[in-house]
Amino acid sequence: AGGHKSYTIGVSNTVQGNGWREQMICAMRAQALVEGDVANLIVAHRNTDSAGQLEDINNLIEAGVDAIVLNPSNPDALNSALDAAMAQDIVVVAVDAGVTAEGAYILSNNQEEYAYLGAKWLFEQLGGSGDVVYMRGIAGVSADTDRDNGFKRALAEFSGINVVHEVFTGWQQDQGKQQMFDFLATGIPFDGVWTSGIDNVIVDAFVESGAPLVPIVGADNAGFVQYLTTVDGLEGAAVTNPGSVGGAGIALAVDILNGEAPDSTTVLVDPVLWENKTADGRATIEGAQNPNLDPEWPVSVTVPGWTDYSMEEIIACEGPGDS
Amino acid sequence: MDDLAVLDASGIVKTFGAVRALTDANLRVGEGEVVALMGANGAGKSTFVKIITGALRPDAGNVLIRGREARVGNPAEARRSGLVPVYQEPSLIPDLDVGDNLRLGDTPVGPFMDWVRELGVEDVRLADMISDLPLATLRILDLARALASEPDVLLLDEMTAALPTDLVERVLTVVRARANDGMGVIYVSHRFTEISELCDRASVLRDGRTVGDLEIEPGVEERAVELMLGQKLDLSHREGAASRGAASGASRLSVRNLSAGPKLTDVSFDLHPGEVLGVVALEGQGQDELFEVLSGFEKPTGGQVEVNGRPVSFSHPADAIAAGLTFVPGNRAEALLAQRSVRENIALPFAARPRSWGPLKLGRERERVRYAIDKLQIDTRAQGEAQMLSGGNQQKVTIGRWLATGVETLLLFDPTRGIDVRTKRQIYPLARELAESGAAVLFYTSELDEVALACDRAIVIFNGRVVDTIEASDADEQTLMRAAYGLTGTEAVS
Amino acid sequence: MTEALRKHAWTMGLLALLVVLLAATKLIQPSFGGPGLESLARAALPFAFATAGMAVVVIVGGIDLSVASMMAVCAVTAATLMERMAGVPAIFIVLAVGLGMGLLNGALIVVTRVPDIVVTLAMLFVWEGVALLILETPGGATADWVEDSIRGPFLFGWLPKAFLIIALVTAAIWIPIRRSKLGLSIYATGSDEMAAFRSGVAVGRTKIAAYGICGLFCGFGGLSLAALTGIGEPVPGPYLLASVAAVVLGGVVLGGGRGGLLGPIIAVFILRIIRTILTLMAVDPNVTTIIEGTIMVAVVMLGTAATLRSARR
Amino acid sequence: MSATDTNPPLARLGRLMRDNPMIPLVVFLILLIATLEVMRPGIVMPFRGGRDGLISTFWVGNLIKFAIPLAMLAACQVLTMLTAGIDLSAGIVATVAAFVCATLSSIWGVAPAVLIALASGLTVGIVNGIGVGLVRVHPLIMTLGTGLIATGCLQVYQRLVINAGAEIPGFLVWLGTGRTLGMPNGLYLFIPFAAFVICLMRFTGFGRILFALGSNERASMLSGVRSWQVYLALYALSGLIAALAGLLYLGIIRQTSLSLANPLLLPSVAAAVIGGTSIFGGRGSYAGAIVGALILRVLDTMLTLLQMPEGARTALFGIIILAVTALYVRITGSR
Ligand SMILES: Nc1ncnc2c1ncn2[C@@H]1O[C@H](COP(=O)(O)OP(=O)(O)OP(=O)(O)O)[C@@H](O)[C@H]1O
Ligand SMILES: Nc1ncnc2c1ncn2[C@@H]1O[C@H](COP(=O)(O)OP(=O)(O)OP(=O)(O)O)[C@@H](O)[C@H]1O
Ligand SMILES: [Mg+2]
Ligand SMILES: [Mg+2]
Repeated sequence: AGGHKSYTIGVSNTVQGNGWREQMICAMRAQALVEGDVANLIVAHRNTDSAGQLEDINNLIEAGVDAIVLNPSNPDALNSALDAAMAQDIVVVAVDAGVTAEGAYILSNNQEEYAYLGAKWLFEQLGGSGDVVYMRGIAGVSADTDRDNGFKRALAEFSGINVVHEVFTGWQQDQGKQQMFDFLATGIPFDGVWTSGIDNVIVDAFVESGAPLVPIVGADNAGFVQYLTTVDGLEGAAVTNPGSVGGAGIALAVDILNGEAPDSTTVLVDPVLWENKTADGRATIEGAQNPNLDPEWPVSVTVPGWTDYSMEEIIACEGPGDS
Repeated sequence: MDDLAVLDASGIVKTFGAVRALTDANLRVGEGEVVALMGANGAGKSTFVKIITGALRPDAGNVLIRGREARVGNPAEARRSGLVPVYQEPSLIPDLDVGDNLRLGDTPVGPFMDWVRELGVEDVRLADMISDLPLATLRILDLARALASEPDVLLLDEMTAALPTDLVERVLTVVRARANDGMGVIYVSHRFTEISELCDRASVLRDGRTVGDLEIEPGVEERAVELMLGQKLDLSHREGAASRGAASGASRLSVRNLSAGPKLTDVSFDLHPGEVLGVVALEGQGQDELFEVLSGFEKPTGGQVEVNGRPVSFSHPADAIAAGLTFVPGNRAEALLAQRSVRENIALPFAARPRSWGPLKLGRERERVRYAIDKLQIDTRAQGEAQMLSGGNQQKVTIGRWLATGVETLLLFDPTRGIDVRTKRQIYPLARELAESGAAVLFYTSELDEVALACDRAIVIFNGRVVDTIEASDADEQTLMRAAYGLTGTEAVS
Repeated sequence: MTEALRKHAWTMGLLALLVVLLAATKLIQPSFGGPGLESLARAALPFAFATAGMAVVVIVGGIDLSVASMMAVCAVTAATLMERMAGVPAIFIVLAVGLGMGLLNGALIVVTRVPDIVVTLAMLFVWEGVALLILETPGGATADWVEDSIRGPFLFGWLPKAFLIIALVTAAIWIPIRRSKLGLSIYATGSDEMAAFRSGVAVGRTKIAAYGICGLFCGFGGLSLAALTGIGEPVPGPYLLASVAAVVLGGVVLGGGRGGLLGPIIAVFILRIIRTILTLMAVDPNVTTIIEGTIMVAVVMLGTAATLRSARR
Repeated sequence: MSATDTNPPLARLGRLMRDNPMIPLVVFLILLIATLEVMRPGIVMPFRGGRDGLISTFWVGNLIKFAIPLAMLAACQVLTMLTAGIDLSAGIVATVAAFVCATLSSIWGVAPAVLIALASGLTVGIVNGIGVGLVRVHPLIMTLGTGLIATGCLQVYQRLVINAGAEIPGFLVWLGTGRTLGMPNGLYLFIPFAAFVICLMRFTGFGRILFALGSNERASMLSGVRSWQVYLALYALSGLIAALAGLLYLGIIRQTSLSLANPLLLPSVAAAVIGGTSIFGGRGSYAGAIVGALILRVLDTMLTLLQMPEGARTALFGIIILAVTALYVRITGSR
């Protein structure tokens, strides 16, 4: 990136207090710190809806940022603010999910693929027929809808698979655990569980109630990945969904500011599936583990080819302008 | 006038859960007639008034106006039918000003203001907030509002109970004049003097049943009491008059040049153990402030208070209580835990201080509460929640609290407000009894005849100062009245 | 004159605080001007309507925990309708839906005699569910002119249209009511329900009307959400706690009978501009939460202390 | 003799319900459980065959296990509501306590971690008490504000311990997930706790004063109560209870999260109110709140098991809560 410029980058995020999003923010900070050209990072990070995100983006524009990296609450709702930003030559990068604003760059985890991959693996484990429990996120939220599309696509490919319980966990640990206890108690048998990221409490529910374990699909959260190697009799798979995509977003924004824009405005980070049934898979999981990491954090703390920070730097969670 | 009865309520029945407030209540009022509705505390007078005016629905019975079935489903309907009440509790909206309160009930402003002046209250403006006005003024505004809507029948439920003597006189005069113009009046009061001055006839309720109709004539009191209580009560016997304990030794409470707010300017007096000291004053002469200061609610702006010879300064009622000064306010709403039981109300002071926050001594508590209930003859039929007691019984509960706890110095602010004859006649000796056992009692009363019955001496406050001290033996109503109006004390005493 | 000043001291104080904060913003970010004001007003739009509705029910002596859910219902209704029909009739339908929901809340409170907080807590779930039933996932569309109507300045360069809308709508709804018998009844019921009943106020109908007005404001709130985002989101936003905070900050007494709508709406702007300032100053977002909480508590503490002092004469 | 006596059995039943408001609540609870058993035969029964043989999941045990932390948080609401207050910081305090305990356990050991967790709850409670009691801020705003502040502090703290890992103290796991005779070990904590709260409310001077303050603050002052002392003690106690509930919840879920117990806040208010506690102060029952918590949990299960769109589920939840309280008010005549 040659001669030192001093960019100010704004960040907008609408979910607070969730391990995945906290990792995303830390990745952004760490990446901004290692990029020599970023002088300041303004983070608007709170629990709010699309209208609130519009407010935050407008405030960032007001603060005179050079680029905005956001995790959009909805692909369509933010266009007015994003158009206003781009009209002032502010670079817009959406991470994690897409936006429909013309000219915005998108660097997103492919949520539909995320769900499809895990569901397909699960259905294959069951030999193409059986009953599954489908534990979703928050009803009416974009990411949940995208994942639902992926799940349905996989379901369509396996006619023998039957969903016996479909429920929204609200992406809350306690709710998911309690719901699983309820399913176990009804005595309606099932053969596998697909979760939208509330995963290790589901394993706990099986173990604590003494019910025989069934294959479980979760995300690459530190806690669940550890369970995949340590819980006896657990067959399962973790689908990567790196929060560090936020760091990649910062890197992309800096590249664009420096005149190195990619050809396509859309970059999809495709998820990877780690399962613990094959030796290969187990080796990958062993390698990815990090027992000291916050159990809600995804273990994949970097996006190869995009992020440049070290493990220590993302854990320090410090950006330019801090300290 | 009989066949033209303006109001005829008959066979009214009302139960609240297990409490039968009215079993068979009847009342007829003719044009221009003033009928007293009498009965002991809890007899059902207020309930009756509320049913006639639509604030409560009866279980049975009917209300006729000029012979026709009246629509009294709610207060607005009753008002349209010409039945307008002044309830026992103030019914103005605290957060609205006077003008808005009038607009709310479509009361014409001009007549209202005329009535207010006629009733002897001068300093009320339409922009005054209700919550800033004293209780007595509110009662007058309530009445003026009722008069301004030109009712066919006016129902007054103990509306004079919270008024000082001068205002009572004005009220009686005005109501009499309106009755002479043809308005029917139902008048609820425990004060015989008012009833004999104002009313044509009295209807007596006992335990929710109308037990008799009396013409007002000399000697009717005896008969009324007999009907009300179902027993004889010797009215001529003036308890306590004989047992004047001489004020002895050092003073318990000594007040010097006390001032507070604009109204209380310079008050000094001594209160001795074994003494009941009366306080006599017209409305707004500073007596409210005096009691507020002594009970620890307000800080004085000047002067000094000594308890047992030591100067004290209270920043909270708890300080006053620690110094032995306990206060019974005149407005029972201030002192009552409306939703709690009679027992908890009475036992409240036992748990007040942090060191008594631990386990309750239930046996002791039961005994003390029992004692207070018996002493005051509190009607405990509805004891689960104090708000369901009749007005007079609520008043008794607020006094009972300090009987149960035991007192050194008791500050009573108009304690007999709305209490029936029998209990009143028990409260005077009670005050004396307390005094004899070593307590000191400061006794403000708006009923001047009580001074002679209960007190050893009385101080008269006028314009924020003590203008006179009168011995009980000289405390006839005329003397007190003259002094209270600030007509020089020396003449009065001599 | 002094009377009026004393009565409105709290509102005046808030207004002064708002001016100070605006000046501070200008100091921190010298380029802050028309567009900044405009985005501030737009951000305040849904909060202002939620707060206005909440203020009315608090004045009548209640509380409505379902405001955010009702706004979600109105937003999704607006977005689904406008996909299919002309904007103007759609707007009227949405407002009618809001009014209807509010009236139903009020009617349930009056008929069941269950405390308001419980009824509206239950209705919070009901309306949230209804929003999800109308639109399972964010979507729909709004007419372009609706989106444009809240964007940009009006006539003069600096007066945001969104601000004008807040002022006009609240004034058009509240001033006639305030002047009428209904307004008096609302204050009377909130101040002392028993006394109001005995003064001839139809307490039940007054409450239902107040909740209806709240619902109507939520209708405007939902419309403004749809206009802001161009879509409808079935998930309730953070408007419940924010509106309660703004109502109390704005000088409306919880328990009823006192306060108005002007104070709470000024409070909404204060809360929004604090967020703008914190973003402009690049304050750590975690610290932002702490600061917002502290400011809220501190302002109310100061206000309470001041009123206590003046009440003590 | 009078109208009430014409229909003796019904009238007597009505009076019985009025005098013992717990009865209709418990009846509701049993009815709900019966409905559940009809919906899913066998769910309430302790032992049953599954596809792979015996499953020892004891549903009633789970019901109680998850109801306990909710009931504990409901205690915060019942106690504060007695004085016409509310504690909206309770959910966050529980979350903070759980998070602090789990992260500090692996750094400083279990005992200091538990103590610090409880102390943080106590601190928030004391701040609430000062605000409500001394500065006279409305409890709703005060606890909302301290809740926000605590959330921010938790976020800041979280950044310091990303790398610390988390350790759930063994005794909390035992309390949270262990069972004795099919019943959750959490009862070892909860039964003494509930007995304490009920006795506090009924048989101590402090309980008396809480009811008194909520009924009429001026009357309490007149009797010598210094209300700030009461508010301070009350909110401090509430903070402590919330922290304790958070610790137990940590043992139950065995997972830390920055929003672990936050979703329990609204249900804790609902449990208190369903149980007959008046938000206007002066009336309340903790036993009722416990049944309220159980009712809410049974409802959760019912809705989880019902196959219907999420919107309908959510709406139904609200409708049932409203119906239960409306019926309760109708039967007991209280509000
Ligand atoms: N809302 C209520 N619930 C239960 N009981 C009630 C209620 N209102 C009144 N009562 C009971 O009805 C009876 C009659 O009360 P009411 O107020 O009519 O008496 P009153 O004659 O006006 O007495 P007082 O002279 O003391 O004012 C009392 O026993 C009272 O406890
Ligand atoms: N918990 C209780 N239950 C019943 N009665 C009580 C209770 N606490 C106090 N009392 C009664 O109230 C009165 C005042 O008691 P209190 O303890 O307040 O007095 P005290 O002067 O402080 O006494 P001591 O000096 O012994 O502490 C006594 O008559 C006592 O019998
Ligand atoms: Mg009465
Ligand atoms: Mg009376």
